[in-house]
Amino acid sequence: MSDHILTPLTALGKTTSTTDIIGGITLCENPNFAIASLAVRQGRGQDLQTLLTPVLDGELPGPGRAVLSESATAIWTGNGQWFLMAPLSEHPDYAAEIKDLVKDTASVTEQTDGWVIFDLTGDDLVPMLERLCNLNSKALAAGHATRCLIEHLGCLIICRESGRNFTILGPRSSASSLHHTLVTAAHSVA
Amino acid sequence: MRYSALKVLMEGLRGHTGWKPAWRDPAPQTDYDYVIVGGGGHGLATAHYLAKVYKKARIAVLEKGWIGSGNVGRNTTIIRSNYLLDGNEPLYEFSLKLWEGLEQDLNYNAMVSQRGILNLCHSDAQRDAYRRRGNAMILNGADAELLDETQVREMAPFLDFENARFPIKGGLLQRRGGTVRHDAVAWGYARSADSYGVDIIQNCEVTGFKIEKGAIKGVETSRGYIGAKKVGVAVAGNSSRVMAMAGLRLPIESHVLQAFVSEGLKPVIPGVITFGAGHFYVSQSDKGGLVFGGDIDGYNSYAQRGNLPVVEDVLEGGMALMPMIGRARLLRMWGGLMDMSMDGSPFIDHTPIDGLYFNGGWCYGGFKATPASGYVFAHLLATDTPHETATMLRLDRFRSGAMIDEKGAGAQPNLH
Amino acid sequence: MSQRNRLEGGLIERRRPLSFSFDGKSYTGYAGDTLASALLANDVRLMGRSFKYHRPRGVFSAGSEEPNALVELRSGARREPNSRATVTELYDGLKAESQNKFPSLRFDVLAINDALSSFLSAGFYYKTFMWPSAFWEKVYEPAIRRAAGLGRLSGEEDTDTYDKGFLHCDLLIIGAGPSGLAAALTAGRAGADVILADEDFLMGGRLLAEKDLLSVRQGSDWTADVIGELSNLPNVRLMTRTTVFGQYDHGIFGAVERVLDHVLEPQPHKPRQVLWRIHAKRALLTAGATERPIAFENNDRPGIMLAGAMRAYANRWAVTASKDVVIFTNNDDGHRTARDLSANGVNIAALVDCRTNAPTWKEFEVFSGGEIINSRGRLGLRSVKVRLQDGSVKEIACGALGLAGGWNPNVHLTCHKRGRPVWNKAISAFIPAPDGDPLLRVAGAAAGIFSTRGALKSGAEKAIDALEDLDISAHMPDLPEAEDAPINAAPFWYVKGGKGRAWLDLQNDVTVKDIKLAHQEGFKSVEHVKRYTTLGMATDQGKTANIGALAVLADLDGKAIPDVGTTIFRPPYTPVSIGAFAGRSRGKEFRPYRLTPSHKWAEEQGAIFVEAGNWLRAQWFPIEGETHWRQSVDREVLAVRKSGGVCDVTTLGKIDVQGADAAEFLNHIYSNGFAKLPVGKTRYGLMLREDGLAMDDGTAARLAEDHFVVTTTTANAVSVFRHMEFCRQCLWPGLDVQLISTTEAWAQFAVAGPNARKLLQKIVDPAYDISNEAFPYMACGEVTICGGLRARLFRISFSGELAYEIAVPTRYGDALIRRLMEAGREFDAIPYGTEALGVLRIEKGHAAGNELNGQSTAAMLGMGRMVSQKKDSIGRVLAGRPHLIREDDYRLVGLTPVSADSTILAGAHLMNIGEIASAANDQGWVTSTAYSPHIGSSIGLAFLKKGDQRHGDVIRIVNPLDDGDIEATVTGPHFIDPEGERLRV
Amino acid sequence: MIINHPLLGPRDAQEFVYHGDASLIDRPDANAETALDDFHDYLYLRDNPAGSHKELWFHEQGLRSWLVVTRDTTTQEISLVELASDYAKRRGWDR
Repeated sequence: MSDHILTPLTALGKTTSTTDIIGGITLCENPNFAIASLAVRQGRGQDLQTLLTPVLDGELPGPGRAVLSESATAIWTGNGQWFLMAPLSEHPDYAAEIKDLVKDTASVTEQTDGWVIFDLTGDDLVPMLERLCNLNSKALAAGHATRCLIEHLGCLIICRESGRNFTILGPRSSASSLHHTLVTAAHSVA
Repeated sequence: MRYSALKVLMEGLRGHTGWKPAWRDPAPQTDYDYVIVGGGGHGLATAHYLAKVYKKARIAVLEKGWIGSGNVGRNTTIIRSNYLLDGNEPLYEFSLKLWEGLEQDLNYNAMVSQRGILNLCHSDAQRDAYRRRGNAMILNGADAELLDETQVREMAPFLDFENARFPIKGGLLQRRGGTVRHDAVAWGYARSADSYGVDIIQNCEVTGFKIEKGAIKGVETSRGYIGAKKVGVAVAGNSSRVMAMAGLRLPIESHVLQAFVSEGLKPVIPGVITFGAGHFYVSQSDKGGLVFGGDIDGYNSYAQRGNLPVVEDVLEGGMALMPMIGRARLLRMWGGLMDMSMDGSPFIDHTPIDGLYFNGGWCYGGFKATPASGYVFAHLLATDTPHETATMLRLDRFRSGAMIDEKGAGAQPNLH
Repeated sequence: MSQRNRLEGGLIERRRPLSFSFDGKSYTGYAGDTLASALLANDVRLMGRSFKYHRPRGVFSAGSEEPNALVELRSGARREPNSRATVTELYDGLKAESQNKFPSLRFDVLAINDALSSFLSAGFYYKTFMWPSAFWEKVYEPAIRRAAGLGRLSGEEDTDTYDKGFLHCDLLIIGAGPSGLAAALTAGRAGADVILADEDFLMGGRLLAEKDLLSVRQGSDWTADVIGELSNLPNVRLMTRTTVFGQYDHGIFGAVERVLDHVLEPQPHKPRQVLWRIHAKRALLTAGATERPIAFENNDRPGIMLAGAMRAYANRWAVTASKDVVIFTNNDDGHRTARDLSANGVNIAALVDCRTNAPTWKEFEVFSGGEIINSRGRLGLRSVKVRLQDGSVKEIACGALGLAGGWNPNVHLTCHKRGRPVWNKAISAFIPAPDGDPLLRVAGAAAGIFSTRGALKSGAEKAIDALEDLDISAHMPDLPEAEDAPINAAPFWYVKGGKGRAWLDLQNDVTVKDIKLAHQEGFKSVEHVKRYTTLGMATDQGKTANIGALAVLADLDGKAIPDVGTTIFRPPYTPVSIGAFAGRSRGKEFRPYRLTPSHKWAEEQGAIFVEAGNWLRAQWFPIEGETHWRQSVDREVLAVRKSGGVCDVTTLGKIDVQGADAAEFLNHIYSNGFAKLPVGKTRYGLMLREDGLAMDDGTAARLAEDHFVVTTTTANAVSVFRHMEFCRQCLWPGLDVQLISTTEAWAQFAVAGPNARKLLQKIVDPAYDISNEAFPYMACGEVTICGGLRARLFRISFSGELAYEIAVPTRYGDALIRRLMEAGREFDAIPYGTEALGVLRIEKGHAAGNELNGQSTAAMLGMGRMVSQKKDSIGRVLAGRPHLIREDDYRLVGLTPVSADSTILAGAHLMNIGEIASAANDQGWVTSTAYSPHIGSSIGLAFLKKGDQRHGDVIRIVNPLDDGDIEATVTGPHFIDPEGERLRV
Repeated sequence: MIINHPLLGPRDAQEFVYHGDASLIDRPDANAETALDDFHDYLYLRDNPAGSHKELWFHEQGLRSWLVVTRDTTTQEISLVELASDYAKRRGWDR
């Protein structure tokens, strides 16, 4: 995309990402993710897989799983559906890129701006997660990714390191409510 | 035996030795003119009016357990006639008028308490809908007032006006609405019906219908066969089960509605208040407990219990509306079986089988309707014509397309 | 400081004295005390008044079954009514007030009820207060309501915070007594994921309250060792102050953890209580048992309590209710209490055992075959009257009486899924049905196993058993030697004879007489008796009362107790704060907010916001000098009609529909056709429900052969998407179509007004021709703006003016609105809010929420012709039902008042001129109204019977709610540009 | 309640939206002579059994799959959970 004159805002309405440090917990908004959703066309699963293997250096993940590769992150989001994530700065028009790649094997939809993304790190995040979502938080291991409800919001949680490093995607329009929830929970357990 | 203050006084002095059973415990006779299936509020009220108003005799009420063990004994005791549609409002207003004379009619104090019901609104569209409804109520001869925020503050200063997620814009008030001691309704009707000779037969479960050439002949029960000229069924949450024994499928699903009561508290809440931006309605009983409820659990169920998510949803609503109740404690929660109909409105109609009549589909509107439901069902049983306030409550209305859908939710019971 | 009744020993920290006050008087206790133990230590026996007769009452138990010692804890907004002194952990500065008394606890005027008790028998109120009928609400009821109730709410907002959470485990163990600890040890060592929860602030259960249960070492030492080991196991979570209050379906348990109820005030940000939803693969109930009293005349005086509680007070809290104690028992356990007390230096004035063969002891006198038949002492027990085996009567002075009527297993949680306990003759008590529930096993006293040895053993065994289900092998741990004696309880529930009242339900004042009266009046079913007498309806849920009532009924019917029936328990096990259930969802956080991309900018403009579902939308944008909302809205409307305006319409639902069969799919869900819609075009679409009534309306833009963007109304975005997925997955699973919501991903603005195109041409990159010819009405396409930003442009109009909707990736929404306003300045373009949007659409006659309310047919909305009969679309068939196609049905019309200065209100009803206003004459109702600056008067949309044939008629608009009654002229619903020329310029 | 999702495993029922009897999958032929009666029975009449019940749940807060759940309406016991699309195809709705 050429250099247009409009300046973007993060989901929290700032020009730069927001970071909160509460006790041993660090909560950081991450605006630098491009997201494209992928939905396989009828009977084209194998073709799609073949086309994507180079990008993911591997298989598309199965239910409840994510592939965290160098070039891209792939998250299973539903039956025959995935989110592909890559650095926004390098992939300003990610959905188009992916569409060119997968052609008519899958429907591709731009989702970059559909979500607010928080990186959550700390020595022991389990107590905080227990206050937030109905998952067996202590059992979440690297590469696990699943939808969950956080304070009435449908979110997506990715485990990068068990107990210590998570990425939480929430609906962008509710970014500040989700942020408030995460901060409150952090304070409550910190 | 007539009840009165004097009687209570005299019995008090003589050690209460004179009190007689509120109703007899008769064995079933071989046949009756009228058999009412279901010893709940509606069934017992039907028997009462059938005997007292329509002067019929040889009437039996069959109850599989103990009378009043169904929804009449497990609800939030609210009475009101704040309905929108012509199919409903006349019936509920008729009911409210019957409530107003109930003590004298039954010689039993069911504590009909008209402390008002206030439906709060939180948006202009909601107020428009309430104005349409309030006007419909008045045009049907009921009472209604549309309050603005200031008037609501005066009535209920303890509501959250300062920090509310969904600010209170006003409310629709029906001053004649209120509460009634629910168990006493069943007992009062039972006692009165009994005094008119109605046989109330408990622990008598109907296990089948005897139907010959498309006409009802009687019912099979756990206490033997009982012949009947006419059979009226009023079994709420068990409607589908019972009518299936007559080979009928109904536009009804059974769902669980939970209700809750707090520990006893000194009076804090004037009348009934309902939240317009969440699932919560509350009143305070004469004993001091906050009695409240919300939405149904939302899935077909015959289990008289619900689950936690709904409890949390209801109490989130409660705290959002009146944050002063945070330190009050929830004492008991229970579930009732709602006969949820396809448009949220009831049926009082004859069935394709001669002599078999059906009363059901009350959703959670059943308790407030008890007197009218009994009255008009008795009218139908006695005269074979629908009562003027219940002409649209037909079983075939979905075939014609004449739904009575107050909420506009369509053919999905758990949305009504 | 004087703690007259404090004994030696106990598990209290004498080095940490705590000061507290009760009814304004200051006392001292120790860390480890409960409010009840501390008051007893200070020789305070009178703690409350009963519900109905306002009888003086003292502490009755040492646990959560307490019916009597209820107090108002804390003050101000933190005041907490009905708090049980017996489970209130003492903290420094604790303030408590007695409740349900006036003017004082010692002198309560409503004690008059007690004198009048013979007229206030069970259910008396059903028989009177009926004349005159108007008097109930006015006179009788207010008096009753004032007298009733227990404690007082503060009436202020609860200032503490609450939190919620979710826990998952293999085995949840409920109760940390001997069996619970043994189970936890077994499961913990097996490596299972274990949660051990107890409502107490110490673990150990009865082990804390007893001496010499474990013969090897002191009970509490073994307890300490086990807890030590468990707390070092990473797979075991120990939760004290945590009540598992309910069992729900599929192994989900509700629990409340009282995190900071034992301090004066929680620290900032810290929740007072946490509500846990525990998902347990298996659970084990080891909640112990509750002792039951024996009823006799005046058995409710302060100082009369459960014997096991006395023992707990003596052993754990080093407290006795009095230095002179009598015990009344029907079993050996009562003897244990007497011996422990006397070993602690308490004088046992007598032990009365209803059994004729009671064991005897040298330390004190035992009256075998004796019964206590009455007591004295108005504000506190002074003496008891004993009928000896030989019939002679003896009065014995004492300050406290312990009642040992045997024990009831705490089966409560096994009943929450409607499980029914069964009668066990050996212990004459109800126990859980064996193997009643594979998800919830029961061990120890809760299962009716009363010996300590049995409890330990069954706890371990049941744990092994439960883990076997999960293929986790566990082994019997080494358990200490423990007492193994049966308690030899004789079924003896209440003392017969006597004219006075013998209490069964202490809190609700239900006596043996009341039960008999209910029975006499035909209330024979247990449920009838409970409801008629209010037995077991108090805050203790009849934990100590129900069984006694069953016994009375059994005698009246000449039946055995199990044949009379049982009463099952419902959640919660003990009452739970309402705040805990709400957790964080309070005040502004009740539900999450949804903010539009232009929210920040709108705030800067001083916009007024309004809730639309969870969205906050700008309602109008007041400018300098505007004092009334109407001024702002009229200005915004006129500006749009005259030149141009911009409105954030991001909240409309947007659904991306792709796939080879996308067009066929839309043909199914819309009642009008979409198959032939060319790429680059948008079409208005009407969705029906399967019942043939209108569900939603919106547009579908075809971006490619296999790609549509569907829009929905803001209100129905979620339900329409759900419906579309239903159609895709359940009805037409063979179609190649994929759906995903993009509502959040695109910031979308309506640019409306005669200058809309000129404005946009300044923003859309020159490469894209958006002239009327190149980009006509209903065109759509992808463009770039502001030098290369990807955007979507739709030429659709809600206002009736030349209008576009432009969408960019959400993060650019803020920048775009600023750019649009800047570019619009030369045309005096303005931002407009939802109010102006509403006025514009009413002027144009567009249906919205008030018309699409789920009760309208396509024909009512004037869209009857849109329903294609050529294809199978949702709702087509049932839309053809006779009542829905009747000629005299409602039709959407416009209304203008006959006298321009009168106002039409939405929700008013329509009547024919000359007919009286009544339901019978009702012709319809007003759905939406606005002041139209364009027309210069109030206008309205309405549903009117046969409305389409009555344009030009004058009709009455009645609004009895506000005494409104005006006349209006019926018109078509389009107040502006009915031919739609403005759209196409 | 817990619904054992065929792809995700056990999930709290709170994440789902209930829709009703799975017979709603068997949508009648709109062009049949008897279409009006067929659709009436299809949309409005229910067996509403006390016992085993096949019913539709939508995983709204999850992967947006429609499920057919076989549940006992008296005990709440769930004996079978399958994807509605599979169930529908098996019943011949594969157009």
